[in-house]
Amino acid sequence: MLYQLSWTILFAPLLAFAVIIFGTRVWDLRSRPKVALPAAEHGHGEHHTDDHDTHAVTDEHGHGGHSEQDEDDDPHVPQLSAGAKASAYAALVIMALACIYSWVLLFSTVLHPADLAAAGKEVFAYNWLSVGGLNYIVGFHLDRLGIAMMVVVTTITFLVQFYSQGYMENSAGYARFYAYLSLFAFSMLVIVFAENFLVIFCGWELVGLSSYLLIGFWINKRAKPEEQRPSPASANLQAFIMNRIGDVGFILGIMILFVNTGSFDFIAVQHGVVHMDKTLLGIAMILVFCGAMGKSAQFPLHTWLPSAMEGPTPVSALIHAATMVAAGVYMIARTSPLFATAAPFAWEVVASIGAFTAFFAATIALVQSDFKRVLAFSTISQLGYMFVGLGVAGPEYGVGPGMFHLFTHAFFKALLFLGAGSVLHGLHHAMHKEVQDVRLMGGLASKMPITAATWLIAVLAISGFPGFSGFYSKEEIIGLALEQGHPVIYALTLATAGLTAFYMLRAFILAFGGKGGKFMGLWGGPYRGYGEVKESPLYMTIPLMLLVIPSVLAGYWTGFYQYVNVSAENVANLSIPALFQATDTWIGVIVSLVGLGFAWFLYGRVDLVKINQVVQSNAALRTIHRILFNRYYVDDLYNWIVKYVVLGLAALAQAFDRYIVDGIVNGVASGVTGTGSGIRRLETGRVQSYMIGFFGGVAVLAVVFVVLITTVWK
Amino acid sequence: MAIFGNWLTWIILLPVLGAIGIYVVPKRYENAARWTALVFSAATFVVAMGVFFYILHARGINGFGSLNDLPYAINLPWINFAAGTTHFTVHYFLGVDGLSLPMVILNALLTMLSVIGGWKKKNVRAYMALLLLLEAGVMGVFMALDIFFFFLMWEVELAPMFILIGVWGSDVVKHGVPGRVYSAWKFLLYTFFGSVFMLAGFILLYFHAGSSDMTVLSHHLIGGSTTILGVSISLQLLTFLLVFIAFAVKIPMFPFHTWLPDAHTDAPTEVSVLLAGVLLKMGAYGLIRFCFTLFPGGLSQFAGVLAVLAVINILYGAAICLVQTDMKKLIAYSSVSHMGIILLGVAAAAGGGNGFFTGALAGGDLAFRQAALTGATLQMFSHGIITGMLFFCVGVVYDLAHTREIAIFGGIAKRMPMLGTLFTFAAMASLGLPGLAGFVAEYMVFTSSFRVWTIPTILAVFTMILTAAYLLWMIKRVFFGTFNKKWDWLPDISKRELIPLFALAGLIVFVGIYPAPLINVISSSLTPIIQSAVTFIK
Amino acid sequence: MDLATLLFWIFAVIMVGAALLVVGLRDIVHSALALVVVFAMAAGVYVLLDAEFIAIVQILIYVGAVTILVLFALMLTRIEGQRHTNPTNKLWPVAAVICVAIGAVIVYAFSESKHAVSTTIAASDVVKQLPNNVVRIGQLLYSPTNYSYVLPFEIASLVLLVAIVGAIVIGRED
Amino acid sequence: MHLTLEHVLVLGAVLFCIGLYGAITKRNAIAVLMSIEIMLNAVNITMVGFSYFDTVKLYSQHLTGQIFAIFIITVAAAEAAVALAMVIAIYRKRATVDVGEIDMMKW
Repeated sequence: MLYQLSWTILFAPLLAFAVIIFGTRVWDLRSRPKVALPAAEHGHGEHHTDDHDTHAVTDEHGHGGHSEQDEDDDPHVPQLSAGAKASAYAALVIMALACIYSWVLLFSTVLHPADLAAAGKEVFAYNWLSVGGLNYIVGFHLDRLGIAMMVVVTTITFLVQFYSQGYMENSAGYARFYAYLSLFAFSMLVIVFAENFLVIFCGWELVGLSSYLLIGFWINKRAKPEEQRPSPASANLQAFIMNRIGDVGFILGIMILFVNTGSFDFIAVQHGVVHMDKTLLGIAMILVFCGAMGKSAQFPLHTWLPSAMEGPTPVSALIHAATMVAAGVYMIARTSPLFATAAPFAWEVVASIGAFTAFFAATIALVQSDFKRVLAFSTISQLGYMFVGLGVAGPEYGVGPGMFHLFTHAFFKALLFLGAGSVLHGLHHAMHKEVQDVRLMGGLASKMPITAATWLIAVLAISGFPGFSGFYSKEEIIGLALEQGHPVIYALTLATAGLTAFYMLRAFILAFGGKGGKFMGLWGGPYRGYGEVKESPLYMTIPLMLLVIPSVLAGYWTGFYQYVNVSAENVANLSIPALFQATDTWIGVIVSLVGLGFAWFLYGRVDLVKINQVVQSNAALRTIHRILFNRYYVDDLYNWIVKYVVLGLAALAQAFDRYIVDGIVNGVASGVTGTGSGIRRLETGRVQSYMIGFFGGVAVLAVVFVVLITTVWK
Repeated sequence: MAIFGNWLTWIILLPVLGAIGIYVVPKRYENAARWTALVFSAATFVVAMGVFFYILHARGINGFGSLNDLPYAINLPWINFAAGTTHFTVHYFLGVDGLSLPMVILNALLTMLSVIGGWKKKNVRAYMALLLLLEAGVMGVFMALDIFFFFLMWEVELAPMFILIGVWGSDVVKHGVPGRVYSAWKFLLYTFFGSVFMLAGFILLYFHAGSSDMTVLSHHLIGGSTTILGVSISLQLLTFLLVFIAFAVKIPMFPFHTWLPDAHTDAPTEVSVLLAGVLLKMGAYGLIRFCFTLFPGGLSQFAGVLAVLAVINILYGAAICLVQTDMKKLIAYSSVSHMGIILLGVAAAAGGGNGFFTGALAGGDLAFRQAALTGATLQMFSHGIITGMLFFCVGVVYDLAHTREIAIFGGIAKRMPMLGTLFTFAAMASLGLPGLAGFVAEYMVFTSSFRVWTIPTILAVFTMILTAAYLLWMIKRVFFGTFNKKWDWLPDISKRELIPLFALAGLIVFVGIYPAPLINVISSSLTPIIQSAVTFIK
Repeated sequence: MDLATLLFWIFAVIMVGAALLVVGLRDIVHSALALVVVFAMAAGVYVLLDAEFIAIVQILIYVGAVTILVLFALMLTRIEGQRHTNPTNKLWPVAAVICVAIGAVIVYAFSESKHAVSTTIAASDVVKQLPNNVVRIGQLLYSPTNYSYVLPFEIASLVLLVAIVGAIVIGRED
Repeated sequence: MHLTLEHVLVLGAVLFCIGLYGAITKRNAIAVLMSIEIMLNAVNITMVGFSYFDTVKLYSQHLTGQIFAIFIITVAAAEAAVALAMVIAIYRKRATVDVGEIDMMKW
């Protein structure tokens, strides 16, 4: 019963979405004063999706110092209406209940593993449609993998929603924001609960939608070319289309599986593929992996994630760090039996792309000056780790290592993003403009101690500092890569570990510390911006503090491996003692420590300006810096391709259509009219020329007739 | 009179009566004309729904029958004369089944919504009357089951459409004449061009099969071959090609598609809605109803080419959308792209396939063919409602701003949040977002045609990217991004205009989330068709 | 060669010559006078062919009325200072070819082809049943009961009436 | 050598061709009319010839050819009257009787 009713978790956020969109949001909008313009009439009844509201109808001028542009960028209301607040509460209460329920499920399955069969349990299903012998079923099921993911999703969603009360204060789209967040939670849970490829694909697209809506939350915000920041409206477009590119691969993979097995159901497909050609299955799985590459921003489909940082920061924390981007990993874990059946190159592709992306993104993160973008690349890099974990684990370790890193990463990365949000929020209040450049920060630790402390813990966790959660999950993956005989991948992941430690501490020191701060520049120091920065309100710091707990402790739950179906004897190899005994673990730790130490040494002791001068004066460093800073010019390449190749082809097709296809049509038409007006000239109006025609015709016919009579018809 | 005792007659007759009724009310009562139109179109809708529920009640959701087992029909002799030994008979034969009834309901619904949408048109009496006449003609097309009666209705529909585009269309000069005139003529002549071939095909069919009655024809498929100019061609293929040209023009299939963007850009909003919503479906409907049922052999021979043309339609249409500067033209080309999916579904259902996947499965190939054809039929319905909604949205923008040029807008969601929402919703539905109607059909067609036509389907799937790109890019440039101060005065959508949008949005969501009822209705009628077709091909 | 044939040849040669003059002369009045000769010769041929009534009518209508009408028209449409009142246009070579072709084909049609009407019955073989056929023509035209052409005749008279009225209307000075 | 049908027919054909030539080539409208009269006469001669040489003697009682000729003469008279009236009317309007300049039938 406990498990059977778990579909309520799935539909709870949908309920919240509906309540907000049809209820409290309408209330919110109706209670707003109507000024100047004939305000937007929001009809009653059903609008079935998102709702881009009118922000600026209500007044902005209460906020002194807000320019017109600011109003467009982030429209505010003087104070939140009751309807807006009710929206937040509705979302929060529902999400809290869902969160508690999912924790209950987690504990009960941990304590009584026998209650829920390993294969899981169908909790809700209906026949979407069936034609001939083919059934397209919308089915949701619950298993331990799902529960683990569900806990992550509901917990972080709840914390983010709680946090947003502070971050989104006075935002004109407050209610809309909560509606989107709820919609996202629902979509994400669809993926989690999915029982077959059809449903997971639906969830896949729906999270794409929520991501699209949330990235573009500030609908009129401008692009900032000087900071290489696109407008949200471009960023969400890019995100959606990049994901779609991956989805094409995904759906092609699904189609190969479907036509060979006649089903979408994971279990049925699993049984069906046994007879399938292994190479074809491998290709199918790589295509499925394409979907994961899009969603999890793996090279070469990674460029959307840094752009997606244009969304509100809580959104970045929830969607573009902790949950949605990890959906790719979850999906690969979900389909891992199919990968295991396929030819081995399928796993190798996954691991290689993961490893390459991890390293690739880490190098870019080294030099980024945008606070959130550093985190974005670190997310890409960590997701690469997860794929490595899945790819190298092999059948004996299964999805455990990859999923475990997903689990721990979700908490500390959410913490990092929420902390970053706290910083940005503080700076926005201090400088009355949006600041994300670390060069305008510095020494914030003394001004925002809670944020700084929690952030530091998260940095240590992501760097793999022994004792923090990231250490356990990440070193396990690095170790496995070596153990399973992938030296190149091992080398890449190991190097990445060092880079990660370096750039994360660099970001920390640039924001919170600096030359002259305590502990050799780690804590406090000169502030390079202006205005009075204050610690964020409790709404925002409480989630930070709460997230510290799993960021540290999550790593100690090594029962996770067994929980997500790794056989018992192999779990022994993955236990904490085994980890501490392995040599490669300590190699990894040393690399991380070197990275941390180097960053501390460099940025804690040397002025930022000076570092910059050194880099700029050295030709080699300068070139490397420029390449890295421009993210290997991949974005420019894509822009170029879109602008000249895609649009060029489109323009070519258009020209073909207009001048050839339509040209033929119009040509035929003007040919007919032209012939007509040409023939018209034969009409001289003179009787005698007609007579010539007539009698000439008669003569010709007569002659022909005579010839025929004398020859043919004789 | 038996003819008036059948509701199907009234489905055609009510709009005609409405059109007459509009002229009966004195000219100065414009509102009365509007209400008359609304009442009669609503009555038509009610009757259509009544027929639906009658069949549902009598025979259940899976009992929507087929040609041999029509759930509701009327068949009366109409024209009957003998010239020498040749008998020429035409029947007044109307009937609905699971294939045509959704189209009938769609037509009734969209006409009703168009009447609401066109409430403020100038010269409103004539406009409403013509809309109703158009409805009557299209109804006839969807219900006629006698090939000559069908042909008659096919032509009847042209006249009101021609006038609607030609009189209320846009005045932008094209090729030296006002666009509305150019487009109306292009539409008319292009359709006539196709009709000529269709008539030839029907006559050929009639003299080979000896009947114009669909139920008889579907039992006695023509066979054999004939020689034209020394080339021997199977009769099935010949008649198929002749009849298909008319449908290809209407669908519209590359390279016969260029009338569509012109007609759409120059037609008034409601006419665009009906054009995309139901008139294009006439072609697709005819393809399944006539070509698939009567010439499975010909269609099967042609299926490979059809699959290729479908892919061209899908990708080429989508690519052109990327560089459109006019919102309506963009949506028009997106129709070309989406109608390609129907062609792909039909090609998959009839084709021999390229035989990459031959493994025996539960249901086998037949199930995939059936899914493809059902998906194609569903696409007719869902494309109708989605594109209808998109056109309504563009119409609202156009009525306020008097332009559809994408480039001169920017960020207007700030002033038109409700419209922005609904437009985004419609775009999402159009690009195949799960949970909305567009996805169901697309997913069905792609997943099942993959088994039959693998390579074309792989190519066609890339439309997912292009569709998302052009629609969302358009939305972005119009509604999001930097706000263009020029549009500060724009009011949001009015309540009246919301009615059609909400109605369609509700339908889109319902079909997207729970398509099973509609699918059951459709597939109960398609199953016999495809079974007999497959038997014939083998 | 009997007398009838001789006369026929005389008539025919004069007639063809006159006709050539009609189309060939430069002065239109001379042409009109040549036309009189053509009409007169035609009347002679009719007599030879036992069509006395036609011959009389020919004289009366053509030589008497039409020619006068033509001459009046010429007089009314005289253009001063024009030497060639009956000019020929540039089409004449084409016209000549066409005329020769048509003529040749006609001649060929009734002389050579087996599809042609073939008769070699001489005039002397014709059995005359009536001294002349005026009575018979009268019967054919007027007899209301018998096999006759009374209806076409009435229509023809109507045509004449209309023509007269039409000519007056058209030719009237406004 | 007796008078045969061929004689008459050849005469008719030659006259007809001469008339036709005149009708096509003459620029004076009245000359064209005169040529047409020649053509009509040619036809009349042919008709009367047929009537005379009718092989089935019974039908010679009917004199169909001659009746034809009478009707042709009637219509020709009417035609001449109307045509000449038209020529005069045109002359009055345009001061010309040149057929080449009369092109009112043009588009």
